[in-house]
Amino acid sequence: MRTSASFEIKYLQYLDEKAKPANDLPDFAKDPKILIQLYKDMQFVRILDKRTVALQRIGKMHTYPASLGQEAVGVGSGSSLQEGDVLIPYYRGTATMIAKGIKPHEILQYWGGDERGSDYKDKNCKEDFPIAVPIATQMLHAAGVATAIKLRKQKGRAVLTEIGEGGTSEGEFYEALNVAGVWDLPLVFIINNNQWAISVPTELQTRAETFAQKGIAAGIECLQVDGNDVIAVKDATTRALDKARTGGGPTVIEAICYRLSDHTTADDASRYNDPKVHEDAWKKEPIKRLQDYLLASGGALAEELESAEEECKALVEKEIQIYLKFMEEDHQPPEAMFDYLFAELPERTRVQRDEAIRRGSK
Amino acid sequence: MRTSASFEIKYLQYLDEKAKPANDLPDFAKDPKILIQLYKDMQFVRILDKRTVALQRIGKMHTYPASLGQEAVGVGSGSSLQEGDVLIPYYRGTATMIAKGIKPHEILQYWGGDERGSDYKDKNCKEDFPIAVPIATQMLHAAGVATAIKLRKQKGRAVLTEIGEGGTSEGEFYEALNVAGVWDLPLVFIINNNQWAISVPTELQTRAETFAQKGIAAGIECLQVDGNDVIAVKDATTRALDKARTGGGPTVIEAICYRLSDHTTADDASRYNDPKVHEDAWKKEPIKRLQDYLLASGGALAEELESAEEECKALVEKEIQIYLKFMEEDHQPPEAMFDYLFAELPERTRVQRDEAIRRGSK
Amino acid sequence: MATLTLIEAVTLAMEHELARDKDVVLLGEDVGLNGGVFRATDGLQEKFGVDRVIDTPLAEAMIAGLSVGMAGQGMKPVAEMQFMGFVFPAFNQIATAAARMRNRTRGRLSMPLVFRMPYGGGIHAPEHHSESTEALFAHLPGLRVVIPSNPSRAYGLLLAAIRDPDPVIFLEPKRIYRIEKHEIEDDGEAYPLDTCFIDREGDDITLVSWGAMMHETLKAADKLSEDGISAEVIDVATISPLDSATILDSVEKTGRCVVIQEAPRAGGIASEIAAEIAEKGLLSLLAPVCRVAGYDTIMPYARMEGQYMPSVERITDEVQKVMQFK
Amino acid sequence: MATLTLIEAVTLAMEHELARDKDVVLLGEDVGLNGGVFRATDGLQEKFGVDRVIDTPLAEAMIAGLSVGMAGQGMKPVAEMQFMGFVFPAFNQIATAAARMRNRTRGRLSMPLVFRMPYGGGIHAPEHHSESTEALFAHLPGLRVVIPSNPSRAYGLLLAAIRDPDPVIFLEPKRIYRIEKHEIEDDGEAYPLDTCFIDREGDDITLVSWGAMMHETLKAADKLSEDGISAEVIDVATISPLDSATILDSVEKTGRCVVIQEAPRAGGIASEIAAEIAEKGLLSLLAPVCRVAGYDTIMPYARMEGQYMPSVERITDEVQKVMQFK
Ligand SMILES: Cc1ncc(C[n+]2csc(CCOP(=O)(O)OP(=O)(O)O)c2C)c(N)n1
Ligand SMILES: Cc1ncc(C[n+]2csc(CCOP(=O)(O)OP(=O)(O)O)c2C)c(N)n1
Ligand SMILES: [Mg+2]
Ligand SMILES: [Mg+2]
Repeated sequence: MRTSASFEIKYLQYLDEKAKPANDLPDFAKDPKILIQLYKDMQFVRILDKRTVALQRIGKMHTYPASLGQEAVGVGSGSSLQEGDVLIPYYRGTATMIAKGIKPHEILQYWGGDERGSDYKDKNCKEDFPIAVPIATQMLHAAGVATAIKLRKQKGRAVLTEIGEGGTSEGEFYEALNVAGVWDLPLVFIINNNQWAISVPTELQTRAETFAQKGIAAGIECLQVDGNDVIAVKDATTRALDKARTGGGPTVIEAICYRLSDHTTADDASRYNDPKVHEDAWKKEPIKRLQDYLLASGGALAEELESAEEECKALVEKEIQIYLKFMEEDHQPPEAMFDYLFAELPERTRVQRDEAIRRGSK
Repeated sequence: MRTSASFEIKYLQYLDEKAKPANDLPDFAKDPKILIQLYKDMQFVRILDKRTVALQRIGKMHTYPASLGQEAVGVGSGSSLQEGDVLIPYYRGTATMIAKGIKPHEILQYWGGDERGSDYKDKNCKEDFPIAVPIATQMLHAAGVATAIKLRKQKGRAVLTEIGEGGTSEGEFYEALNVAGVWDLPLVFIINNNQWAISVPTELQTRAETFAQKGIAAGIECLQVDGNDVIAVKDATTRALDKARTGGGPTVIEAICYRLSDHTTADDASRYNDPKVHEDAWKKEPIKRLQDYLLASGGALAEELESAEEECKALVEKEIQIYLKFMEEDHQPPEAMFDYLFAELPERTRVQRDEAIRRGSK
Repeated sequence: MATLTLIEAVTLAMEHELARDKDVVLLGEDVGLNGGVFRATDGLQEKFGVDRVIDTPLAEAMIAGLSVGMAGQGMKPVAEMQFMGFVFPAFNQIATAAARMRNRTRGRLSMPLVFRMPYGGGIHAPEHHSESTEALFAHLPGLRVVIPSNPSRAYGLLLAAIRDPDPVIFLEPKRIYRIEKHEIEDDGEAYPLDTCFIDREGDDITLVSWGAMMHETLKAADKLSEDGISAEVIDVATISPLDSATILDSVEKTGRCVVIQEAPRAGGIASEIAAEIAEKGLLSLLAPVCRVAGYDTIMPYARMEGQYMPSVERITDEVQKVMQFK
Repeated sequence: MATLTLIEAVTLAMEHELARDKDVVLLGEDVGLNGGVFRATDGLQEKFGVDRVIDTPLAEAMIAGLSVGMAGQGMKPVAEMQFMGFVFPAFNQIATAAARMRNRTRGRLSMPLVFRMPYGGGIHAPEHHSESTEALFAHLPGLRVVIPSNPSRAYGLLLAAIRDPDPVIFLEPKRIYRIEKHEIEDDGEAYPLDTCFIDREGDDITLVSWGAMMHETLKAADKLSEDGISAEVIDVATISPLDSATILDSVEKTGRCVVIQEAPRAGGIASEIAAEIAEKGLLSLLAPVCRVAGYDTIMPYARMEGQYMPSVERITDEVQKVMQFK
């Protein structure tokens, strides 16, 4: 039998599990300032998550999906975005969204149950899509945005979208990969492989040895990165985005990490996970990894990192306060239910709008 | 970067384009009787198709999809099925269906617009699914049937399903592959790559170098075969089915052929295809290929093949006559619209049934 | 005899059928070890094993399509869609395959399957987790669409759904999963899938509802009785095929009808019921048939959902209007 | 001025908008060189190039999801679903994304897109090619659902649909694609998307329909006038959001109404219209509001479809019954 095609999946890691450089670091990572910024961005999300979960426990937040353990995936990819790029996030995209410029309090408003959280105010985020809850639908939106960019021959723009490894079982995921391939779209797909889809482990999700190889089905470049190594994630994403911006087409990046939190605040992971595995995963987590490297390499002093953490806490607190004030003081009027359905209010909805206002003002 | 996985797609061919053996033939192909039977089965379908298209032209058949040029894919795969296997066909599965035991006149009844064509009477076909028109839905039915077989630990049974290469762009196709992989289902997927999805050529369908490699996304074995070489198709399918029947899991087989007919009788391929390519494809077509080999190898004499063809014509004619008689004389009563909707007729439908009967009998 | 919530009754019915009939299997996302995100399948995998209670990959079309294939082999899959808002990827399989297989094969293959899914608002769930789109299923011929409104009915109707030889969409109003308990004997007694339940007899007006809204409706009936209005209350339960006869009989008696639904008003089941009355019960009517329904807009997120959903007050206001109609 | 069939009018409207607005693009299966399986896009790729008239891979969810993404960038995709029977894979994208984006982002992103699809029976097409499931879309808030019943309306309504800043489901009754011709001036005049058309004035009864059934309805009105019954005939055209006012006004005048639809009866648009009348027009009614509809069963294959679809005779029979009602 002759061979008609052959493929390889590469795995990219810069800092190994002991935070030792496993490869020559990419240029950006030789600049401690950049690494410290990445460290801060990760800390910020971790602290924000912790605060938000606490808010949920006291009834000031609804169901919320934390990113604990997955900060490098979001920060590494999101920080690679440039002006003009478009982000099509998924529900666990907090870190990526913040890196893009979406305000943390907007994300909180969304999870707090207010539509206005998706009306992103940052001028850089006007074209970003709101969080996609129906899994994998966002993949196709990303392909559509990338199609518009390609059809309009806009140079230097790319699209980034994310999905969980469980989401790769949905048909729409593959449909998006396929069209991105055949139309050579300026698009980067990040698969956040945090090992779990709620309670379902990867072994029950697919027989594929890697999630990256799903890209082979579409004939597009695909690779794995260590998702606990923010340098690897940022390097791979930066290169993929550059490729996309310069007409080189799409890339699939599987970032391997571990979900250290419950799936959401509505979940109890102790029902299904193995505490031993969980404990092991803590040893590989991304913030400690970068911290160890920064300290060992002399890129930062312990005090610097501590004060960076304090700084993050203060910043988080500011966002939390904006959110809490908003929730307390700023309510949508009843007519908000109707006023964004269509550009022009249809007659039948006008009547209902009047009723809602009447009832609301009672 | 280390390599985390690597893959190859093999291509299987026994008779090359000049009908010369490109490989040692598999055992079954050393028996001229078997080859002559395959020849006959292919001729049967080609003649049946021709007659059916002619019936459509004179108003005795509705839209019909011929298999011209694709007879080896259907016959090679269908003839590998054994008692106990289940077939989940697609709309261009005529050859496979007939090989399975579904009566040609039943297939004609279906396309002639009568539901009873899917009430297969052969005892071997009682579990086979009707033709799936909504593309790719059948892939998941096949996975479901295979799941039942696996859950019930039924040994020696396998499922065969088919899809066009265009259909591989539908999400449900990948979902089926993925679950077949992770549950190790006794299931063989045939991708009939006839180069066209109506007017859309493969270059506009996917960037993947092969359709077979779509199986890599699911971590399942996949290969390409020459779909104009009935020996290759039968050999690959037989082995895949055997593997499935003995607990070895699923396989994806891409059979490369060419659609020599219009998409259906409602299509006009001259609007979009290149006559030159079409002409070239005729040189590789499967019936001539086997015929040349049989004659060159001394497996059959020209007269034998001619009389085999005559025999087929007579058999086809018999089926056509059954069909025509059925269409003339055998009509479903109005209540047939209602009587198979539920096991028990709901009240609202009973009233409507009465009305339909009253109107039908006027 | 156990005292059970609606969701516990759902679990009990599945457990009963898993034990009784080896062809019954449960499948869905997180239904195994995790017992489902609402715990409907809690403990069942442990009891019946991974071959009877199956965690699937994350793909709803796949869950539905697999169920169709399994049903084609005579198995009786009871598949969970995690939330009704995520059933749309499966719509193709439900509409083109599950609902049609018996008819397409003239009875050769049947589809004894159930698609269960939690639905409806009121629990401050995230976006897409609170919709009520039962009408979409009810318009597809070949499906039964069943909605329990209390624990006993959840048990009896789910048993019936699993045993029914045809596809059943079983919608679970998640807001009332744990709102009340019933004494339920696990006697395997199924309820009929073709008759409405008359939950309260009355003379002045017929209130028709189903699912979680039955609770608002019954509360409204209480309030109305304080004002001397005697409401007959009907729980439709099986919204398709609809048992119009019971509703028409009641309206013949009362002469007035208000239909209450959580779903958007336009094209909902309430419209179908009103249309049936307008066609077959016109002469009984003393007043317009009115609908109290969700507004024709997207279900708001948690903060505003309370303003969207029909309240007891909206029901009683409407009834008062109807009663005063001349 | 050209004399055009309905499908030619569809082509002309798309051509007009492609020429007028560079953000308009067509996409779908076989819409390019092949011009679509019904030739709706015939010649347009040649005229406007492969970047404006785009052959997609075979995947409806993808076509819809791409359109959502493109619309998010301000493009105006006009996507073809080859047949309405194949729209179900796209249902998820239509319901959860297209219909909601403006609302979800409080107006930041809008969805100026159109999903066109041929629908309905009567052309002896294969299985799944003949259904009428317009009611499924009409129940989803955030969509406009538009159905032309003749060439002029196809032109005027499709122009409006493409220009509308919100998602429009544009359903083309394929049975009447080539049944009649109209003189159409390519003047770019769009029709309103919020008003029914009164096609014939009358005093005795209001007949309401849309799409291909308008032809049966108008024929029925002719027959009825021979019997001295003067029917007012309304083409709903935009079935969602529904213009109830025009229908209610007419019923106020005539006192009687029959609604005619090809789709299965239960939960169809006819039910919504009847419900509106039962709620807001009761006092005008001299007789029950009746529905002539497809039966509540699966659309039969070609041989029997004629027995399924509402005929002129079924309409006139029903009208006679309504007229004789006392
Ligand atoms: C279409 C759809 N089906 C089901 C769900 C419910 N659900 C939310 S998250 C989740 C698991 C997702 O796992 P994965 O894709 O790995 O992402 P992770 O949450 O691990 O980041 C499920 C089943 C959904 N949101 N959308
Ligand atoms: C879900 C769905 N979408 C669209 C169609 C219409 N359609 C019928 S055949 C066809 C092309 C299929 O091409 P391919 O899968 O390559 O199979 P082939 O016809 O070439 O055998 C299309 C688009 C359909 N039947 N089902
Ligand atoms: Mg995950
Ligand atoms: Mg093909």
